[in-house]
Amino acid sequence: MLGEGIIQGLVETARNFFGSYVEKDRLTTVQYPEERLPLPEASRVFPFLLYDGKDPDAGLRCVACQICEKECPPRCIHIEKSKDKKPDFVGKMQVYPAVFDIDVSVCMSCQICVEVCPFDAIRMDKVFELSTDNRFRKLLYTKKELSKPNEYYQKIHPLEAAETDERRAKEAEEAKAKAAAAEAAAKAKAAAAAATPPVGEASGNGAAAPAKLAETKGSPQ
Amino acid sequence: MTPLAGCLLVSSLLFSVGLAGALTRRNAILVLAGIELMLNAANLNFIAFWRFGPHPEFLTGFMFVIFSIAVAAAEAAVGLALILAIYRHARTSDVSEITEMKG
Amino acid sequence: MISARSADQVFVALDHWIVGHVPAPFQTLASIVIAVAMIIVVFAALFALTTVFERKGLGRMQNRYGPNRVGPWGTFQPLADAVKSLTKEDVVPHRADHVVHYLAPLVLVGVVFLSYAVLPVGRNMIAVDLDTGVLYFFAVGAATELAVFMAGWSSHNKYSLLGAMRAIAQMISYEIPLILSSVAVIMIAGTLSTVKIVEEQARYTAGIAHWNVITPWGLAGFILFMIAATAETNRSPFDLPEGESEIIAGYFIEYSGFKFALFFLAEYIEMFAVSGLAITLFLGGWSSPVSFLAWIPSWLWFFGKLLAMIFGFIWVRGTMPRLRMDQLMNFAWKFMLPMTLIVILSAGIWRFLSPAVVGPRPLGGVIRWLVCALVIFAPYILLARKLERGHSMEKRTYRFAE
Amino acid sequence: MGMTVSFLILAILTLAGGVAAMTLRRLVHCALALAVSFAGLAALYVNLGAEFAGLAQLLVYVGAIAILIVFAILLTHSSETELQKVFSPAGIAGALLALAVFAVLAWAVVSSGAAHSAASVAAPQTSMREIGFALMQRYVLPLEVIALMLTAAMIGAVILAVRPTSGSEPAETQAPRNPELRA
Repeated sequence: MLGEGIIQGLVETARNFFGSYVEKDRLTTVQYPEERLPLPEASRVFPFLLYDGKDPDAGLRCVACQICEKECPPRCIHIEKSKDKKPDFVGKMQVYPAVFDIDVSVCMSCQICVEVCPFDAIRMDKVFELSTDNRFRKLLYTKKELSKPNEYYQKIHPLEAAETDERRAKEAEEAKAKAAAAEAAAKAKAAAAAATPPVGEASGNGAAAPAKLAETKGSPQ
Repeated sequence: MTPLAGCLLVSSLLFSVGLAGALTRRNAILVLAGIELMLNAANLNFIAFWRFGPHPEFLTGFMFVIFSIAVAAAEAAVGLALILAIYRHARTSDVSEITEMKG
Repeated sequence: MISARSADQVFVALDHWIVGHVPAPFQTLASIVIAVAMIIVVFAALFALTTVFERKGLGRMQNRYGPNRVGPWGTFQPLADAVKSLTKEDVVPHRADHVVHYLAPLVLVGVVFLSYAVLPVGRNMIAVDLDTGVLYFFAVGAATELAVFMAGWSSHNKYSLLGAMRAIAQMISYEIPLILSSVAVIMIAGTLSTVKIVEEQARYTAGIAHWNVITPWGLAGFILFMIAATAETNRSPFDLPEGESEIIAGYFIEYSGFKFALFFLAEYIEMFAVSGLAITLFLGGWSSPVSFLAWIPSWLWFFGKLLAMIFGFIWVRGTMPRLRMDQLMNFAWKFMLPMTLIVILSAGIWRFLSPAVVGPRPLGGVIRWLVCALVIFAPYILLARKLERGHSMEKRTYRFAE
Repeated sequence: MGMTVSFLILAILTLAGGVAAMTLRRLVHCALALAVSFAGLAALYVNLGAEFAGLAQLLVYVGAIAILIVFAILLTHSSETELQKVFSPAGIAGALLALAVFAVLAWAVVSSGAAHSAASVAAPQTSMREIGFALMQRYVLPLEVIALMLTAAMIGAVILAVRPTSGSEPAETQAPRNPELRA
């Protein structure tokens, strides 16, 4: 009959209206600044720089290789290399960024910098409340603001961080082993150099080169 | 001047304004508006005569105005419908351009 | 009952007291000024309250909270809105007709406030007791259409002109059922005076008031009146003059800041006015429904009923989608108009089926009620079947809804 | 004695509206001024004690006729065309003629005794009840005739104004004259 559907609709809205005062389920809104939904593990916004240990300057993983600066599609990263060097996590001497700026108003959170970084130095953050009243100063993030400890990374992306840490630990071990081996080799070499005369070395090299050439020719390619 | 004379003067002035408009304006709608103004001036006369006349209790002038308003509504509706029909026909509502029935 | 009586008349007494302190030549002026000021202050405050309650109510109907940030539970939201609309830049289109553009909101608000003059908001609480009260209400309301046209035309924007044309067509179409459904009440009451219509309904038989809404023609007339009133005030589901998705905002697109707020105000004030008239005509005005509750002050009854009506408007807005233009017009001319005429017929039958014709009170009253109800209900069924022919819809299932 | 201030104000408003309606260039302004004039007249009726007539005037003229005129202006696209100059020779001739008519009317009003003899009558007390009885008893025949005429006028207006649907006969006859109309 005419008007029946209208009454059904009115009943439904009335149920919603009065139900909203008794049933919590009828109000699905999350009151954002006070209540927050937990962010999913995979959520990622804006990059940050990782450092190991306590000191952001000493432990910074970035070696100012500038790959991310070149790869960044909107060109929001600005890096200036340092003049001096400091040891990295394996003890190798590396340059470090004297200036590392990211303009977060330009950054589009594409994550390419993270993918190209060979040093696990830059990672995606989970912050998104970056709005500010000063668009010139406060949206340009400097090295100081960008540097965050590895513990923070472990907190926001635990699975990824564990994987990275494991790999890095292995690398460090390998590097150490290599260093030890190199040291041992160097020592052995030094001992050998002390034993054999230098002429024999030169002739040995000359004999090895033709043999290597023949090897490549013989391969099935 | 008595109130009746005042009313009549206002009404005659309004009538003249309506007449001038109906005679001089070339848009058919405004001609109709002028005629409406003249009709209204007449209505004001009726009200004035009813109000200041000898027998207001008979409501004669009053009733005349009521009926006149009804007639004016009908007149406006038909008149504007005519103007619309003519406009659709001749693509103009200028009375001096609608000359097809001129002898 | 002395205290109840004085509580009822407290504002009247206050008015008399203030006017008594004014020098004699200015007493009429003072009483006018007080009445006008009271109407403007009270109903503008009600407007402020309604805006926040409407948004909260709609929110609750749509499973969300609504505004709850400004003040406790968001109740200071109107203040924030007022500050916002007052401090906004007043943009006027370059090619707009500036004078008309400026005048339109003023005319609209002025005209809408004028109609409150004949609404009795309580016993002895009316600005002007006109002998032709109901006619005055409709006559003054007729000028709103012109104001809407002024706004739409002067903006020099095709959407605002379209919106204005829609609004005028809608208002004219629904004015007819609006007036015709109140004709039934006027016929039975035998007067156009709003005060007398209320007094007529404030009589009690066996403790129950003679409200028009408890008669079959009154109930049908009330429903038809409210439908027409919803359309007349351009409220959802008849809000297509301002359909956001089709013509952006209708006739007030080109208004901003304070002028836009005036349009908003006028819309709500008009809604209150029409609700007030519906209360006066059908819901017994300031009278209580049962005689043992008559000690509650009359103005509280009126405003309580007004709030209930406002809730009804919000409820309907939260429920129904917008109509299409052809549906709107068909509904007005093919359903509302015949039904209002039938309501008038039924009211006439009610008038002549007096106890002398149908017999003494209890049984005679029931017979009278049933006969009049049948006169309305049978045509309604026929009309409904005719309108629904060819429009029967199967029950729809939505693939992605569950 | 004489005219009250409110009467004067309303008369000036009405006349100003009328003059503006007849002289303004843009047609929509004319229609709005006309509405002002009508409203002023309604107020004049109320001022003269004819409350019901005044409200009926407001309802019919401002609420219906002014709107009709506005619609007609928009539907005939007259609001966009610039009109003739007001002070054209024909305009001056018409104005002079109207002035002459006014002179005659004013002379008749001022010189007639009737306008002065009926000095001040107390405002007649007309209640809506009396008006209703008069309409239903003494004037019932005119009322019925008016009802019939309004119905006839409504049907006539609809028939005149309705756009002929393509395919029906009027459209066929009109088609050669203005083909763009059917588009």
